[in-house]
Amino acid sequence: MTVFTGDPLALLALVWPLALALVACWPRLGWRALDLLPLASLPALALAVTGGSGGAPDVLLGLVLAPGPEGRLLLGMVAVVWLAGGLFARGAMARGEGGRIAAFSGFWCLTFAGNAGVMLAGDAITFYASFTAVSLAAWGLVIHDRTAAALTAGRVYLVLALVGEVCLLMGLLIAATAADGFAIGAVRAALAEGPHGALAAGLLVAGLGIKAGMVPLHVWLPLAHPAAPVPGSAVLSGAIVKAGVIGMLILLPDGDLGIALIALGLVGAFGAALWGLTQENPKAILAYSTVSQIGIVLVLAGVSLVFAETRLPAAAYAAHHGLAKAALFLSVGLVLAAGGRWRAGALALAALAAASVAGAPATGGAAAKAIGKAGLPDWLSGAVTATGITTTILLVWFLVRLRATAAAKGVPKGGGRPRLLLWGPPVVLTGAALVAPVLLMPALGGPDPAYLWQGTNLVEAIWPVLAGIGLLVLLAPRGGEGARRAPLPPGDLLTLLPHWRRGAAPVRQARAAGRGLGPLRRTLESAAGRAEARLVRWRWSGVAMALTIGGLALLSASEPGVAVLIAPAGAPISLP
Amino acid sequence: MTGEVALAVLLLGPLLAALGCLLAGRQGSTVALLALIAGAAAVVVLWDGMLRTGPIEVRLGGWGAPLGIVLRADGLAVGFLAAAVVVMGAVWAVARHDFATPRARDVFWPSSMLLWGALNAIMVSRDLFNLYVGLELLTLTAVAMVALGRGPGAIEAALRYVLYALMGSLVYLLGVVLVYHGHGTLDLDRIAAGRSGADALALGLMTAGLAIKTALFPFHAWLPPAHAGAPSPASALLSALVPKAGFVMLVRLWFEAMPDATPPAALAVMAALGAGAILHGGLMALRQERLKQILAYSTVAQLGYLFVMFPLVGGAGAGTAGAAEAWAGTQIGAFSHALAKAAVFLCAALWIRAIGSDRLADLAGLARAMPLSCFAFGMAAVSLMGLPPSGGFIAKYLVMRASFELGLPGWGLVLAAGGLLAAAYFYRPLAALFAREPPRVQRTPRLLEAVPLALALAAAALGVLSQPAYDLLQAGAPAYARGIGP
Amino acid sequence: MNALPVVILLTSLLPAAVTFFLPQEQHAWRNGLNLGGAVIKLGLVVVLMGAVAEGIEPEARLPLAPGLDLVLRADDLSLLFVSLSAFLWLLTTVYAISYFGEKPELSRFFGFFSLCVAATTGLALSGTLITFFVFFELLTLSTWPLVAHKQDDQSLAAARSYVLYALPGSVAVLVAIIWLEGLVGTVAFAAPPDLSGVDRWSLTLIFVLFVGGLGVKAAIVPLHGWLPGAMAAPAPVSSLLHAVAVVKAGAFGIVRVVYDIFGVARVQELGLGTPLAVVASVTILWGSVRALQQMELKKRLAYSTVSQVSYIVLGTALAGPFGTIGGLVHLVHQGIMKITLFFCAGLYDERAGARRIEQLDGLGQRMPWTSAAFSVGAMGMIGLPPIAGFVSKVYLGVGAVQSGELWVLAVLGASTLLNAAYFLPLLWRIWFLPPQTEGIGATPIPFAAVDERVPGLVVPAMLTALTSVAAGLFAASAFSPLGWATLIAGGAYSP
Amino acid sequence: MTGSVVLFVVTASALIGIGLWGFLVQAHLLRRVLAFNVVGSGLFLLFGALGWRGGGVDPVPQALVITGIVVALAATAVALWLVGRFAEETGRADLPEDRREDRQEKSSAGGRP
Repeated sequence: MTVFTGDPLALLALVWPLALALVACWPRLGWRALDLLPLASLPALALAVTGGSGGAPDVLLGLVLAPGPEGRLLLGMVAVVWLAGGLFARGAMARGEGGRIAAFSGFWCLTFAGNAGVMLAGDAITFYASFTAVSLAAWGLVIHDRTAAALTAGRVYLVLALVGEVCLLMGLLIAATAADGFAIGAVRAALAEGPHGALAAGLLVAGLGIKAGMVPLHVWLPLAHPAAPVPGSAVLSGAIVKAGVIGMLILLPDGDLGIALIALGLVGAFGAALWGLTQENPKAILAYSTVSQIGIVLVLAGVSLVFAETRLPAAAYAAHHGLAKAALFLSVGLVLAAGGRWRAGALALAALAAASVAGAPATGGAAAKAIGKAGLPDWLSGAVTATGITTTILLVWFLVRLRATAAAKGVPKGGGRPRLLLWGPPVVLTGAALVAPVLLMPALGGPDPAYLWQGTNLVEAIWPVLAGIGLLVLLAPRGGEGARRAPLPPGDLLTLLPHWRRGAAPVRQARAAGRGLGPLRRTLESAAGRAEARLVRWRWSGVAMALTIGGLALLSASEPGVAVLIAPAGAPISLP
Repeated sequence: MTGEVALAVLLLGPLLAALGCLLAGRQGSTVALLALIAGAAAVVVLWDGMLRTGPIEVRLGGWGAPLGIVLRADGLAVGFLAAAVVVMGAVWAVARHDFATPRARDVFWPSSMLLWGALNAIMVSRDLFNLYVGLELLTLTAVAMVALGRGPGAIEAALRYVLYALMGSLVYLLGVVLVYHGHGTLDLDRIAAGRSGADALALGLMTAGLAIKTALFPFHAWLPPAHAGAPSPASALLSALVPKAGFVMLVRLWFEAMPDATPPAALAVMAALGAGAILHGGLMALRQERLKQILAYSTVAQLGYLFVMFPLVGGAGAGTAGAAEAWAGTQIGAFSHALAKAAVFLCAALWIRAIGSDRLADLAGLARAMPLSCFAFGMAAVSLMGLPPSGGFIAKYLVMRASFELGLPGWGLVLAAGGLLAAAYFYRPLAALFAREPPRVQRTPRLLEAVPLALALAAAALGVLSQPAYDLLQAGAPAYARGIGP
Repeated sequence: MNALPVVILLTSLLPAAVTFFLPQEQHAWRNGLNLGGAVIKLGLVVVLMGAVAEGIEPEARLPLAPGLDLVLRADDLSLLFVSLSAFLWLLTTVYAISYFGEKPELSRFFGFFSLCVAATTGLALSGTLITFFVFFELLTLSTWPLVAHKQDDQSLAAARSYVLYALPGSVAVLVAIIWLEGLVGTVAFAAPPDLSGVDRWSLTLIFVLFVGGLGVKAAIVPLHGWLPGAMAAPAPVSSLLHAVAVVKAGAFGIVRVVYDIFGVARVQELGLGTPLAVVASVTILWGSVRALQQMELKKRLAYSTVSQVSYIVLGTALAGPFGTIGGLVHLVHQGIMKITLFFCAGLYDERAGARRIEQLDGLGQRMPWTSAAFSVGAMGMIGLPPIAGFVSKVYLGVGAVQSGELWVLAVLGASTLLNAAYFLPLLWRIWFLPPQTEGIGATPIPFAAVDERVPGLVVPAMLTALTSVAAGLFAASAFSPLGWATLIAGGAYSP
Repeated sequence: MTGSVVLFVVTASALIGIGLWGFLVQAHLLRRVLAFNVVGSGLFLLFGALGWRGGGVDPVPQALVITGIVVALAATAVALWLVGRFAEETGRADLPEDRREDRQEKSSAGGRP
């Protein structure tokens, strides 16, 4: 029995947060479980730097941890985001209600383990198991506040996450069967060539798309991200959605599937940004921004599929987005916790991060876009550039709303000077978002950093931002807050469901959302109940048994069965 | 002790014991016990001797047929002799406490000894007339036992019984007359050696007569009230042993005396009657409210099982392994029915003593008060349902397998249905016993409860140790039933 | 070595025989006897596993009548089942001893309990069809008093419906066995009969009879009506019933019939694989839908069993190496997960008086270990990695694709979602909802008085929960149930 | 077959027929027992007649007839004893199922065996 092979750090990166999750269950720990959060991602961070791989042949169906370049890049980003988020949580949530905080910490560590796992996975089973962990455990982060909105969001999230799980697993199983093994590379090849490859790929896109926030499967995202506590939102938007992204990057085969991704990505990139403008809650606006940015990632990913190129640019764009978006979410918490000039500083920090997301010149965002656009055809390149306009509009709207929200909230007690643990993480993340992509440009297949300072490129980076600001100034509603019509609720497509619109009160929404297809389910249940009441009586089930037996007999005896090929005698069964 | 002596012990012992019981009065049960011990020893000797040397034949006074009386202990006979002595012993153990009043004692012990003696005589007789005499003696003692019942219906039941029995005797005797006319002999083997034009009619008459005595459907109407009305230990004897005498005679007649006169269609008719018994008896048992009536109807149904053998042993399958299986299966079924049915009736005897009733409603909760006997009842019921591990199962299995092997699956399916019916009608008393309310009961000695348990265990053991029974039954079996064996 | 199967059988048969006659007050003797039997049995099973792993297949034979031998024989398939039952029997015995304490009628209970396990063991170790049937019936009979143990109206009704279903099923099986033996002679699992001379109709009907009869025990829809009612039995019984004994016996029988009698190839040739898969799928979905509607915890679990056990049948019906492995391994996985759930359900009932779903609110605070075990079981049932149920699901899914039955994937997916739909709300209530203020359950137990300080009940639940995690986490190890199932399937797919 | 034998057979058959008829249709128990004896007489007569196979006296039928008469006597005694007991207990000499007025009730109750 081999415990593990390869780099022990690889296994540690996965086992360590799991162990911490168990520690968080220790009842005496209470809110001090928060101390564990920053520790969770340290081995993963180290691994991202050293780039080891390993495995444990006896675990699951042979655990393989072999991140590709995309995985390693995103692992590093994710580890940083979780580290920063953990520190922020330690600062923001300390001395809360013990049991609930401990539960939050446990879910946190478990979610991180999954998040690291999807980046590390070298086989489909490990990927799926990690994906499950990150999907389902994140539910614990969403519902932490136990408000009606949080519970609604949690419910919608859980339902969609489960559906996503199932789609993912089914797709993986079809592919793994064709591949006769679970190795990621083989699975990807089987998706391209194996029987039912298209079906499997479709299932994978659906399963991963739900997680990634791909339009139109993104509906949970604008509900869940704002509902979570600030550090939770940060990791949700920054890191957790990337579980879906990495899946698409490493699993989907080259081919025409990319076109679909590009189409959906474009719809998301522009549509979500525009819909975000209808929102008032800064965190909801950020959530729509995430959907929009993921749209761009999907476009990049789709292009790499169509042209059978490296997925690294898409990963790089996603990595930058993760850092910047996490910084933005944390800065929301920071702004609300700060007062006076500290608040102004915090807003400035948020503006900096926002500029990076929008791709303002010389920022990490610009570098990421540059890397991404390297392989794009012109029209797509233009489209990606144009997203800069919508992103700018949306993020400026975000800053406006953030300032308004903070102003409405007033200055917190204690003069408004935030603790180090509150301002440190967003600052570090913003810094990383601004700098890291620039530094890594060559390594990620992009042009030299000097590219960013060339005149045309500077202009190309700056005009969308300016255009966005200009548009916003032109179109901004005059006449103050009162003149604007009531904001639309988050959840866009979900709100089209009849009972969603009907139920004004959040609690009713929660119930309605949970019931989903209420009337249909009731009808089915009562029909089943009636049938069951009959079947329990032997009279009926006897008839049913006779009919089953007779029917089976008649059916299978009337014509010869198709002799299904089974493994020829003596052929070994290959097992992963 | 040689085979001859053993046979003499089994035939004369009970008769002498009956006389002794009459004379001994209060010590009647002791005399019976002595006779039973001697009988048991004799059965052991016979069994052993027969396995070593084959069937044991005795010519009384050295006279052979046609004038002399020939006795032969073949496998079938020894099996029934053994079953009888075991059941008698168990009944003795329970009845010793039951028949305390002088009148009942004076009737029961001599009658039971006579009944046993008659039964033994029927098993070993090779002569149609001797069989008749034995059967009459058996019937009359059985009637006397039924009349011992305390309930108001007992005399009525006994009367009905005797009328049916008389009718049966007459019809049978008519057949015997025809046989004698045709063959000039009543010895089974000599009848088999020749043929006569009257054989078919004789066979029909004798069969009908014996069917009445065996309570084969649709001639069973007398049995349930008689067996339900008799004192319970007597019911055990009546239900377990008495109908088997008629059955054995039928088997001897059909397969040993007149194998030529039994066409497949006739054999099928017998089996059809058996099937009718299984279904009708089972359904009627389902409708009863009193335990002993359920058991009595169960006897009707179980007797039907035995007749399914006819088309399997005779007819197209004769001489094959299937026939041998059906033969052995049926006889094992008869033995295990004897043991198990005696067990359940003895349980009923104990319960009636304890709570004074055998209504199902009154039995509720007895499992808590008398667990041993309830367990015995359950085990015996399992055997009667034909569920493993029990003699009843082996029997059903062998017969069913024979029916499938011989391409007559219908009869096997009837057995299966009968098993289900048995489960259904035994379920009701079992469920009642298991119900929550423990009734007030008079204390019953544990040892007494162990008696039916021993019988039930014997029935179960028959399932595990059926190979010796099979070997035994092959000894002296008619050629049709002596398959080569798989 | 040949006597080993018999000795293993006796380790539960003898305690059963003795326990029946122990006076009620002899708690120490009775407990010692049962525990001792269970421990010895587990030890012997381990020895047997070692032997079988080395290729020895011990066989003991008791001739009953010509062509009717009772044969006890250990091969790898039987060991899979025997080891499961031996392991779970030990834990259930511990649990049952704590559960009942010094309640009345224990001699009867433990007698039948051991008998039930003896029947399961015998059934697993059966070498011939008829031996299988003998123990199959013994199982029916010994379970009846267990289901009726409480002797209230509900239990008696449940026991009645159990028999009402089980016996016709048994008859169907018996007819099938005898029919088959009438055609091809005695059937032993070690040497599958040559069916080439038998006509299609007969074979088809025999197969249908087998599946119909065994399906009653395996609770295949529409033959499952007895199972939800049987949850009226005491918790240890439900645990054993759902995890090891009755339901599994049916599924095990179907596996035997398909692999060791008909052979996969012939089942496919007769065109019976797909219909069987359809039946199993219907059962999976129907059981889940019904579970969703139940508001009583044990009933919900019972319907869940209906659904889950058919995974085994499904795997068998898929008739490919992976499907086989998935079905076989689920035999074990479902057992350890479901027994965990029933252990916990018993704990909730005993310690908190909670029987209905809504009474579970907040119990995680007072009974964290129980609730943790319960959560593991529930998540395993949904098929979340790394718990055992996940491994089964993966293999079944791959098996389905291998056999070209893609629709089975949809069934598995739907079942996963339904499982989540009826298990996750339970976890939500246990862990996240505030406790109910008044006492809960039939006998009000104040929330503050609820505790789980009964190691005899909690430890078995924890152990099975841990086992189900380990079985999934270390599935690729050669010693896992998966490893063993792979070994068996290797045998089924090579000459 | 000689004439006397024919006579015997015819007489015996007549006796048997009359007896059987009586046994079947008579409700009164004493009459039934009598009918039994009539049939018995016919039977023994028949035995004597058919048992004669020519060639002198055959001792077997004689022995059997004598035995048969003894058996019949015993059976008659038992039957009569029971009839007496029954009459003592119920004051009647017929069985319930044979009573016309009771039959309706009994059959509707369904309990009669």
